[in-house]
Amino acid sequence: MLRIASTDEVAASWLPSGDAVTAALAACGFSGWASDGNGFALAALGVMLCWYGMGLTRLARRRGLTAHDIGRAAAFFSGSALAFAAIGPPLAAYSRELFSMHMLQHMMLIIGAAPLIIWSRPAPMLLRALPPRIRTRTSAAAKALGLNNTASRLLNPIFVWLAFCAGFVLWHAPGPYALGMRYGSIGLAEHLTFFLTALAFWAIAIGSSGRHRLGHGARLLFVLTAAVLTDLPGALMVFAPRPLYPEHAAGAADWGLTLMQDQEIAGLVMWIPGGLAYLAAAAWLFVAWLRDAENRTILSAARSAAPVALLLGIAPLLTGCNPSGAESIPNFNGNPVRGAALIRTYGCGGCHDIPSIADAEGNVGPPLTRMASRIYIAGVLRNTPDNMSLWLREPQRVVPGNAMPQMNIPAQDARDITAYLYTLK
Amino acid sequence: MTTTELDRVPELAPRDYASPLASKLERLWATKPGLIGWLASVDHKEIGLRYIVTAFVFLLVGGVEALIFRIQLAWPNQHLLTPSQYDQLFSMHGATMILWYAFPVLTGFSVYLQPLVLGTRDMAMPRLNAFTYWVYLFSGLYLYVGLALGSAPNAGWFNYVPYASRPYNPGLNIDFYALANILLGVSTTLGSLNFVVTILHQRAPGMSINRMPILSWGTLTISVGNLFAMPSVTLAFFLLWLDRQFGTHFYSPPSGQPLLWQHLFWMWGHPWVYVIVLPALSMVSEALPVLCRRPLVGYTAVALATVLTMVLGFGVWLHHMFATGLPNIALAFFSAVSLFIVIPSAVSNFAWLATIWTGRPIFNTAFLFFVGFIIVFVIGGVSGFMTGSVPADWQLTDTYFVVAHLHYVLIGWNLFAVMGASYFWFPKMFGRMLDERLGRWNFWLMFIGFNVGFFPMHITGLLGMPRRIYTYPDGMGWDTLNLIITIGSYIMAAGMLLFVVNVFYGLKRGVIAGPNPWDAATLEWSTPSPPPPYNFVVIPTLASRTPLWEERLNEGPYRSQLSEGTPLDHGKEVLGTSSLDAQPNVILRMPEDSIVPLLLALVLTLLFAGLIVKAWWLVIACLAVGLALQLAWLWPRVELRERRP
Amino acid sequence: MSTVVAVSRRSLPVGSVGSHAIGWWGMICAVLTEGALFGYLLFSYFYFAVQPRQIAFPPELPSLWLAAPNTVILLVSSVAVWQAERGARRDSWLRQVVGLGSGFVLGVIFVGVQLLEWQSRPFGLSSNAYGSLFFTVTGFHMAHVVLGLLILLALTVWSALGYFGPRHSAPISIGAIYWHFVDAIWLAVFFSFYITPYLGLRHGP
Amino acid sequence: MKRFFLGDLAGPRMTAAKVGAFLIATLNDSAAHAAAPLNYLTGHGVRSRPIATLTWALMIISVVVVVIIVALLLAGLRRGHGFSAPAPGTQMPVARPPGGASWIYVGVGISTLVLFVMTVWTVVTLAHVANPPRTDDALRIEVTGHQWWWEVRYLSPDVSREFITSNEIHIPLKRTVEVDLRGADVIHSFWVPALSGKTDVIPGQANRTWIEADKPGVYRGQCGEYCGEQHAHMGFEVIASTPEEFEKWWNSQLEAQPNASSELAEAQNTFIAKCGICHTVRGTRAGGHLGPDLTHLISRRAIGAALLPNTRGHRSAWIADPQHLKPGNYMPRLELSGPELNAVSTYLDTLN
Repeated sequence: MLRIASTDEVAASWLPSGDAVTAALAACGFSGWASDGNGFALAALGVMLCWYGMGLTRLARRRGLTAHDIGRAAAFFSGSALAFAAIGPPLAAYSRELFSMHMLQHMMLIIGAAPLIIWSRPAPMLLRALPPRIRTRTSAAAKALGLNNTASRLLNPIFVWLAFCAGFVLWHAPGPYALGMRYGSIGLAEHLTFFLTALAFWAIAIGSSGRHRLGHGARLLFVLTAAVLTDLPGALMVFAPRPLYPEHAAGAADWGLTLMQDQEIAGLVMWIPGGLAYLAAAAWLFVAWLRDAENRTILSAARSAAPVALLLGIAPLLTGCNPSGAESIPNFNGNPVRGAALIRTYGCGGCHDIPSIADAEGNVGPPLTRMASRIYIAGVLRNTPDNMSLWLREPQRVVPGNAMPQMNIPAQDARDITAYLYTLK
Repeated sequence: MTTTELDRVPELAPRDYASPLASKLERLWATKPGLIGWLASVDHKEIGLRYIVTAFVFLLVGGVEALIFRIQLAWPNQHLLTPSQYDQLFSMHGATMILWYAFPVLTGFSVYLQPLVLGTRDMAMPRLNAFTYWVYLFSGLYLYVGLALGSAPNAGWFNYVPYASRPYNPGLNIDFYALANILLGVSTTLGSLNFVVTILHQRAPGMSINRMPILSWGTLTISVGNLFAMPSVTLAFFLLWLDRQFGTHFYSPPSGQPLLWQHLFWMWGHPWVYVIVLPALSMVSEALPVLCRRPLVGYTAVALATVLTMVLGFGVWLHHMFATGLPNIALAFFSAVSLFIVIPSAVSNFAWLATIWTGRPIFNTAFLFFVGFIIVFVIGGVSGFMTGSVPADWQLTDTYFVVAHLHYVLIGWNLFAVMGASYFWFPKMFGRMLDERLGRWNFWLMFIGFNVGFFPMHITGLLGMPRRIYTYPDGMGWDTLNLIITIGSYIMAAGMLLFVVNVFYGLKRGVIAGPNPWDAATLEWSTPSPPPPYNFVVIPTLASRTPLWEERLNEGPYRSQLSEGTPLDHGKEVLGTSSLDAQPNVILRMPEDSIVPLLLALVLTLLFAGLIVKAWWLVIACLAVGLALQLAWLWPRVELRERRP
Repeated sequence: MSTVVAVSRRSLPVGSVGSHAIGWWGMICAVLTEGALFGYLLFSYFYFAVQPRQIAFPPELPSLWLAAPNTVILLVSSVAVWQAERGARRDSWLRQVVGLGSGFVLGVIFVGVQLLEWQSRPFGLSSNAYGSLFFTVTGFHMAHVVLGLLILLALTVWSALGYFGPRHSAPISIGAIYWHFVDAIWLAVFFSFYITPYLGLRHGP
Repeated sequence: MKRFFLGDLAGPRMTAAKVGAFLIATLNDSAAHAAAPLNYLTGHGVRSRPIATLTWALMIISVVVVVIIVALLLAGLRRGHGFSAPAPGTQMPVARPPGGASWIYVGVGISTLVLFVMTVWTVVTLAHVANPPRTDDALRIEVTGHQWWWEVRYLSPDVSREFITSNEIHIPLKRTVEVDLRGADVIHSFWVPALSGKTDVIPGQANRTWIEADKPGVYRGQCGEYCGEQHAHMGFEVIASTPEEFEKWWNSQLEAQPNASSELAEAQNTFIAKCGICHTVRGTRAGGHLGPDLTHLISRRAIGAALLPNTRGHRSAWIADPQHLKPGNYMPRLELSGPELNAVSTYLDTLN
């Protein structure tokens, strides 16, 4: 019963008012989606993809791509592909006919595209696509306008949780849903709500930034409670013995389904795969929770270890990192073991590639391999332990406007990190 | 000590259970002598033991109920019991075992052990702890008053409407069940709340979340689960009571929805299945490695499996309702999910196997029980897997196959683990060992009796014997099997009796255990047996999951500090720590013993008595007295640093 | 080769302080479980709402005439209690007492209006399924409001007695969590009973 | 797979060895059903057969899993480097030997694979049995569950061909029978193990199931959901016969009872006076609807919802004291005098 609108039909529907992109796509045989405004969303997505691609090429040209970069890029591209598949043809057309397809569309956006895109951490790559001068100006302008601040304020977990759940529940009420079906612009708003709130939701659940960074335990609760609430409409669709969304009567019949079957499938699509996605996120968060605790306790043990070691020597045996050959730097008081743990806590690995630190594969800043053997820090300071500590604590004072954030690292922490970095010969 | 002291740097003292410091703590923490002192005690060890003893009494009572109706079922066409008596007995048996034994016994172990394994001196809310115990006890008595009056529940433990609604069940039977359940729900919820706070807020310094014993993961997981699940059943019973007594229209057709009951009940009921097994599994995960002389294999995997089982448990309640006429498409999805819930259990199972394989086991009674446990765990698991498949379940459900399955899960997963745990922790609780020879008899009688008694139920089930029938005709192919089942149940009962004998023997004559008879790894074994009222003379600081094995395992650069710590002797004090890293962040003042919890529990029970006889004046009086007691309980106290001095 | 970890020697507060107070944690847990209770109540409501037999559900849309202003009243009372909490932290006796007191008064007004709303309904608890649902769910909420009011009353009295200050504001924070929770739940109840009928969850064939 | 049949399990001669043997015994399925009429390990219809196959598959996998795990466990115990219980407090060596984690990976991996296969099998079976294969020529009946008996209404496009019977369902061979389930009071569950699994009978909810027999015979059915004191005695029988025989039966059931001949008039009056309030006999003034329709009582095989064989002695015993035979059921003890009892019995004998 598959029904794909013919090119002629589509052309007839959009040509009088269509723009170039939609026209081009429609010419390739894509159907119905153009008329409901999704064309603009698709176009925006396309622009985003190109932009990201430029950043990636630039990076590839500068230093080649690591497996890590490729993984992140793959996440970004597959996330975008999912988003494209969700709102583009042929699903867009099907989703006008079948309620279950419409729900599939929602799920692809909310638990497919959004978490993948968040996981890929696109911001650095998008920034990299800009020419360096524009990049600095953009960030300066953003800073001046307080954009970062506003953005991170908006990422308040309670607010995001409410917006995500409320958006989800509201659009699945029969009334608003019918409106979305009737008017293209409202339909677009529906999808935008889902996608944007989902981005914010996943940014908090699995992302790494934001002012209100939650602990993993809180994130677990954040994800699981939202899962329960967003499963509710699905459950009701399954349990309802009457059709709640009569808009799809004709469409379902075309596909050989009853309205009820269509609704049940829709509910189950929301309930089961949706629930499993949240469950997977919860499992990941749980493991991260324990790993995080492990790092932090090593750190605090190091911080508070008895000054007099009962047995001589400190075995620098840390799971996941092994600063072999750690030697004390003459006249410099820093603990490399603690430093390694600190590097994880401060999240240096988000931007730098640091040997022997799990997950430190960032490609925003320079890789820190063989740091002990380098001549300069940031291209301006001689590479000495004291300068390194200074740079770590006050990067913006040393090179104003550079990309390394001021993290207010206490002096001793900076010395310990330095001590670790100097084990990298 | 001055009353204005608001901040303090904790002192340091050596660990010495014979020092003046110890006697000072003893004075501060000990339960006062005399009956009133005993009734007012808020010591978690005291309360934990009361929980365990009470739960075992309910186990014996529930067991006797089963033994009675097993005689009725041993042969076809028996008339020992009338249908009405049979219905009350099997309903009471189910309710007693699932609600008044299986969970409370685990609560008892948790109440006793959690503060000890966490390295603190009491539960976070000691008075609440006492209160939850009393409410649990009274709710059980309340239910049994119903039995004494001939009005015991008679609609099975899951009490389906409309049979449980008034037109078909006009007596007070169901009202007793409903109200007793609500009362028990109060106890369970508050108890869970207490565990969550204790585990998240009172771990010994350094016991970060990743170093928590699996035992605590079990309790924490099910306590959080309870917080979310309990309201469902409490509400279900409350609405039923409204339907029965005030003519509301929730469950009875035409405008009521009979299936709403099943949804609400199983939304709780399925998580509950995990609630009454996960702590038992975590006791095995805790004790088995000690007896295998190695740390548990796959700590993170087992902890994750525990949590995921609980979470998944909330999503699969529909598999109790496969035959209710749900849409076929939904059945396919839920069948898949129900089958896959096996995976987390498989994780634990293989972790235990690996622990045994790579360890050097000690063959004692506790170990035997754990081995028996693993065997029945697998049998109970695979029969669950069979019922997860929808078409098969259409045949299997509500037959004796399901009865076999649920007994393998509840007795197997719960009772065998509890028995093993009893042998394992009895020396800690009483300072004496249980007898090994009696123990082996105990194990073999129970293990053989259990399998002889319950395995044939799978077969009678496959031969079509429906559950909950008070008798059956001959010629159905069930006769011999039922006789075997009855014999098995009596063998198992004999084994249980031997355990009781062993406990009394152990209390009087058992070998003196010493602080750490099993050479175990965790904190509870670092204090004397039985532990003093204050648990730890100084609060330990941890650097690993296995503080007492660190030197021998030689892992990681840091060692726990057990020989020196803060004594916290300025009154009844414990250390509050941060929930993730267990960094000390507050010194908490603990309340003194108090009779108020008992009084409040009595008032609450009286209120429920008022509800069942509809004596509104009594209800209102109880509410007023209860509120006054609450106010007294919660009045901000200077000595707890809750208000300005 | 190993080191024994040191016992922390930081200076620690004694007694209940802010989120370190046992009661604070207890209240968070209580709120979670009570939230779940209302979750199940509202699930029951929606379970009925999607059934085909609509005899039980009133054909007309619910009137917002009393409920909407009442919602605002409850929200304002939350703000008042929040102010009291801030007052306690800043050691302002007046703000504490006035905040808690006005929260209490607004709560009482809410109860009064809610009683009027109940009276305006043409059906009762046992007339039909909708009546059972409506009065049970709003009744459950009402019970929580009344409990919240008792808490606010006790807190007002204790504040007036000068028990609390910056170091001793835990009971106020704990009570405030409960009151905010009661308000949040009302929003959910209000949304379910008063708003969703406007969103199409009403009539069935 | 479907050739796994049941052994003779009846009677007290059966020993534990036979219990084991039954799992692999292969006799013939009619013997199995004679021995255990409610067993569902052999299917007798289009619907129950794939389910029986699936159940066997699940069971075999389960047994294999248990055997493997127990073998692994015992092998682990027998590796011979354990301690026997030492004195309390003895320090014993501890170690963290490597290699444990792979157990979890391998074990869980294999389990997942098995689960996946069985999930697919389940879903395929479900798709096969959930809905009836042919619906155009299906026979439709409506079954109402009462405490504690079954009312059966045969539906037909021709309303004059509809009639009501109870506790006995006749079906034609090799024809799909759609069963509409109605609940009169509490929840029951419609279950004919040899033909299909359970479907609950829920008041206020229209559930539907279907059965199809491909061998003639009598298949026992039973209420599958606890429904009160006489849940144990809420059986019924499904009788599958050739289409011709079925048609004949239907026609005979349609006939109303003629008014009694003069010598039976007294008996009939007694029946109408004592029983007519609750029971119907079409063609007479007995028109009650609380109990089963008795129009063709004598044609049925059993009375009291498959409780007793339908003989004159049993009928009389039942009428004399239904509360003794089925305590708690809704038929009151009528305190009939001897002659009255005889009269009613005599009248019932004519209901053929």
